[in-house]
Amino acid sequence: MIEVKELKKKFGRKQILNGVSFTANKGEITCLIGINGVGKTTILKGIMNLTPMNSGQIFIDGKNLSKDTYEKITFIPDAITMIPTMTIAQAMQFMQDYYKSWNQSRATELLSFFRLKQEDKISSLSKGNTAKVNLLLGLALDVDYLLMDEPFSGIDIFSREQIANVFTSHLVEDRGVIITTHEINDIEHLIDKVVLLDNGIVLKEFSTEEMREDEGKSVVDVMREVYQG
Amino acid sequence: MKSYLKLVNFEIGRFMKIYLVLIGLTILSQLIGVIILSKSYVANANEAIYEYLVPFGQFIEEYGRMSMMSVVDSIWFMGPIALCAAAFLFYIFFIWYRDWVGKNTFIYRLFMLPTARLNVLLSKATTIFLLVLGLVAMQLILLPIGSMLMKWNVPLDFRTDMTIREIINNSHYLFILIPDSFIQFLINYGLGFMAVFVLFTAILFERSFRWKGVLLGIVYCLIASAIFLAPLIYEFGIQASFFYPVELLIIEIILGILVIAISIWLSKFLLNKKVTV
Amino acid sequence: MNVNLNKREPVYVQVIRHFKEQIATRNLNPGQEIPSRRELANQLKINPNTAQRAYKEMEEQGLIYTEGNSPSKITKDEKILGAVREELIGQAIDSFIAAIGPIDVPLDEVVGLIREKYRGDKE
Amino acid sequence: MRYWKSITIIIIVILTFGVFYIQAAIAGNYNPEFAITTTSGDETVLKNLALLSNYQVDDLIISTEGSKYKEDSSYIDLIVGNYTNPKIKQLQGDHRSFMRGKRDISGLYENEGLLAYAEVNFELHRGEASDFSFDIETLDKESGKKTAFTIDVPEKKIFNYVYIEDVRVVDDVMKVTTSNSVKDDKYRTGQIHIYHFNLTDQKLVKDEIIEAEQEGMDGQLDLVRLLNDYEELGGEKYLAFELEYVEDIDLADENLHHDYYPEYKGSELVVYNLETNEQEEIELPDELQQAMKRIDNTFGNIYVHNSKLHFIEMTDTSMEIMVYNLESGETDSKHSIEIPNADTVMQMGSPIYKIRDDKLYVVNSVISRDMQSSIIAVDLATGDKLSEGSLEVQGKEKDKEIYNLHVYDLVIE
Repeated sequence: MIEVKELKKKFGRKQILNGVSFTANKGEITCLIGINGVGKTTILKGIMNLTPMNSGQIFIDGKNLSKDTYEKITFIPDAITMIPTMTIAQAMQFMQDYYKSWNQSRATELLSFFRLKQEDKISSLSKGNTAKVNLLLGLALDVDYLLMDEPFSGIDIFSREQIANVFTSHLVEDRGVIITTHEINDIEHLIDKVVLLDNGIVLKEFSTEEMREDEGKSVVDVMREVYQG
Repeated sequence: MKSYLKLVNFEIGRFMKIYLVLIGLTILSQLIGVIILSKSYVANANEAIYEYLVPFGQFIEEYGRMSMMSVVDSIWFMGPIALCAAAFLFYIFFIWYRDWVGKNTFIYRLFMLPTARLNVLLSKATTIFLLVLGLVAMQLILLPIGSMLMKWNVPLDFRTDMTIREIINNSHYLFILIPDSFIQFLINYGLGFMAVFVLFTAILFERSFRWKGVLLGIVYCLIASAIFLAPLIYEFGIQASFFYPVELLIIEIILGILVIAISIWLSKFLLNKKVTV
Repeated sequence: MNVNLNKREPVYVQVIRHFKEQIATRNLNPGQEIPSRRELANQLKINPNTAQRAYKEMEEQGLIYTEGNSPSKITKDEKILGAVREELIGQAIDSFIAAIGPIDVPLDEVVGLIREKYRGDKE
Repeated sequence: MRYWKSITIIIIVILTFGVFYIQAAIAGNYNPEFAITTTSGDETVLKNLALLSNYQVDDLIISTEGSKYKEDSSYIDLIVGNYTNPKIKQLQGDHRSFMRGKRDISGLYENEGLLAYAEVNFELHRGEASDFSFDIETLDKESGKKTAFTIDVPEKKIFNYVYIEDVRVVDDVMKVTTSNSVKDDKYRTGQIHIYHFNLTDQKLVKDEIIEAEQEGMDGQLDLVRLLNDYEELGGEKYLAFELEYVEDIDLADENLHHDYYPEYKGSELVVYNLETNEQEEIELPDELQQAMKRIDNTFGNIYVHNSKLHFIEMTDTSMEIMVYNLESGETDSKHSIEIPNADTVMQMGSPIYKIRDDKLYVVNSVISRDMQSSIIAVDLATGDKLSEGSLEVQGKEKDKEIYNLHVYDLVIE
């Protein structure tokens, strides 16, 4: 379980996060929703210790983040984190060099799943394919938790479909996933849990199925209520 | 440790292309320089002796004998060395900032590696250190080759042959790069290493606090210099002449190690607690 | 398998309904193997957890059964199958009546129309 | 092998530097080895001679035994100045704590029981020195007892600088000779003071100025110079001062070019008796007066040794030595020593003289390979050339071309 407690973060004078708390369970897909600039990415970076928080705590399975945690949790940012001049094969080699949790057979599977050629240079790939390589590098790690920042933004429709397929596959199964999005439609049926953010705080945190069952509301209904009501 | 070594290898690989270009330029410029300077000296001698009938002795008196010194002091030789020095000075900054630039921010990857972040810093420092030593080593290899080329081009009576060490010891800048004694070598490169660590710390200040960090970085550089130079300033500035040279040397070595240690400690703190990707 | 899921009803409920329809229409035969929950999730683009829940629910209702490690199958229990059929027929008629009710048509006319339409459809 | 690039670089670095520095260690210094060889005369005389010299960038000490290069000269040495007077070095070794920060040999005095040091302290403000004071320290060599006190320089406001020339201690009185520059003094370059400090009371008891009794010469006093050997820390009874006069010019004359250098007219000698505290102008015999004039224009020197003044003069063919006895006021002896290559000596740079135990040693400050007799020892009593020596290049560098060797000091053990 990832527990985020009372995160606060200021950029200059702007209070981006003002006491954000939520939890994300293993085996569930948790979705952070909010308009752009609301601090979704900052939360993910905070969990990964890629940007310092002003205050608050983050526990991953009850423990603070350490260098070994990076074998248990990975972050897939919205842009690829590899050197553009590398080929896909070199990028995979790099991952294998440093991560014990790198699963090469899964990487190979993903490669064919996404129909990527490993001798291609990252810089020569289309936007959609670059996003797929980015996803591949994260998904091929045998980690318990996956953080994905806007995996669907700015990508063509076919790539979106392929990426969406990933969420219903064994590639994500049993892991805890946190994704951020500002646009819920495509993935509404994929997610277990929603965390609605605005003005640096969590407005509502709920399970999608429970919401449908108990109140008969879709995620968009709740969003409409929360943001406009 | 394993990750550190892999990272060093990785960083070296990343700089390889520019590095090979630098090496190639140096080799070309220095060897071409030897040939051109030798040929022009011989041409000059021929003209003087055969056309203007200047006696050999008088010619030597006026122009001197050709030696590696005139090559070493020429732009052909110094140029590429200056270029390499500038390149590495630039690279001290570039080795960090290129990981932050653009949309493809490789620093995410580096900081999410399951290894201490300090290893990233140490590997970058080691890379710079190793590559600088590599260039200097190449210079050491190039000198005898240059000497040989000069011997082929200039007749015995017109040249002064020098050993590699003589050439180095007579040239101010080569003498800094390749000092005479091994202890001096350690001191020179220790100083260089210290400077790299201080600059790295300043860069990390900037990466952590941005504009405020620039100021902090500059202040840190000043403090580090002040710590290191304090005894020397006291000694020569205030004309106190309090310490004996040996004592001063020991104090400076201790202070140098201290500055390196503080820099590494601060860098570690910044990398783990303050840096923003 | 193509299903239009609506967003306000719990997904697992919609999945179960979908299965019942398939059973009632004999698209799924008694004893036929059904997709694994992962396959189902993938086919319907739903969360595997939801598929899991739907299957669990269906197993409890006796719609499907699992023997050991082999894939789940549609029940052969005629009683349950019959009940599913009846439930669906009942639901369809309920909604039909709910729709036709306000128009206030005499029953005979309705039955006549149904017979006519129904036969025309069958031919 | 994905690591071949890194491994290649590491191997090249280690091999290249390894070979370079191991070769350096095995071959020792690549510089030529020198040795003093006696070319004629008594071989034993030059045995206790050591030349502190410099070849290219390296310092070395040359004796009859051979040469020894100074190893491991570090940055600090280079910054501090790698030359420390051997006498100071010896004192630093013996009295490490007392000698801390004392590098100026002119401020030192030593006899069997006492080591004393005087220093002028000042504040430097915008390049101008002010607030001069004496720091005086003594060390009782037997008991190790140290004393220290500070006294303001009298009339300190009128000086531009106060520089210590010599320190002597006689009967618990320290006599500090200084050259001071007076702020408003347009015509004279300075004054020579002798300050007397009572070491027991730690008080300044007297402030004397060295001056000629009458302005005997035509012209202006240009400079007062202490003739005593600055390296000689004690023992002499007399301090000898040379007062140099130049052509009398009107400095206010606007037509005068600022580069104009007035003509040297002549010198006077003033001798200060450290025991009686009397200063006396010496009337030199004509011959010596003339010699003095010549010496000022050519290479030569005047030395105070054993209460005698030694006038040493280099000519084209010989070295002329004239000895004047301060006690008797008469010329003791005159010697002329033939030096076949005196002209070379002249060309190559000023010679270094040292007088020790009635022997005069002369060494050229710049020595080239062709030089035959660059070292000469003369018996001052008889005027005989005791021995003549030269430097020989030794070892495997024997036939190689060598650069000029610079001698900066001469030590006699």
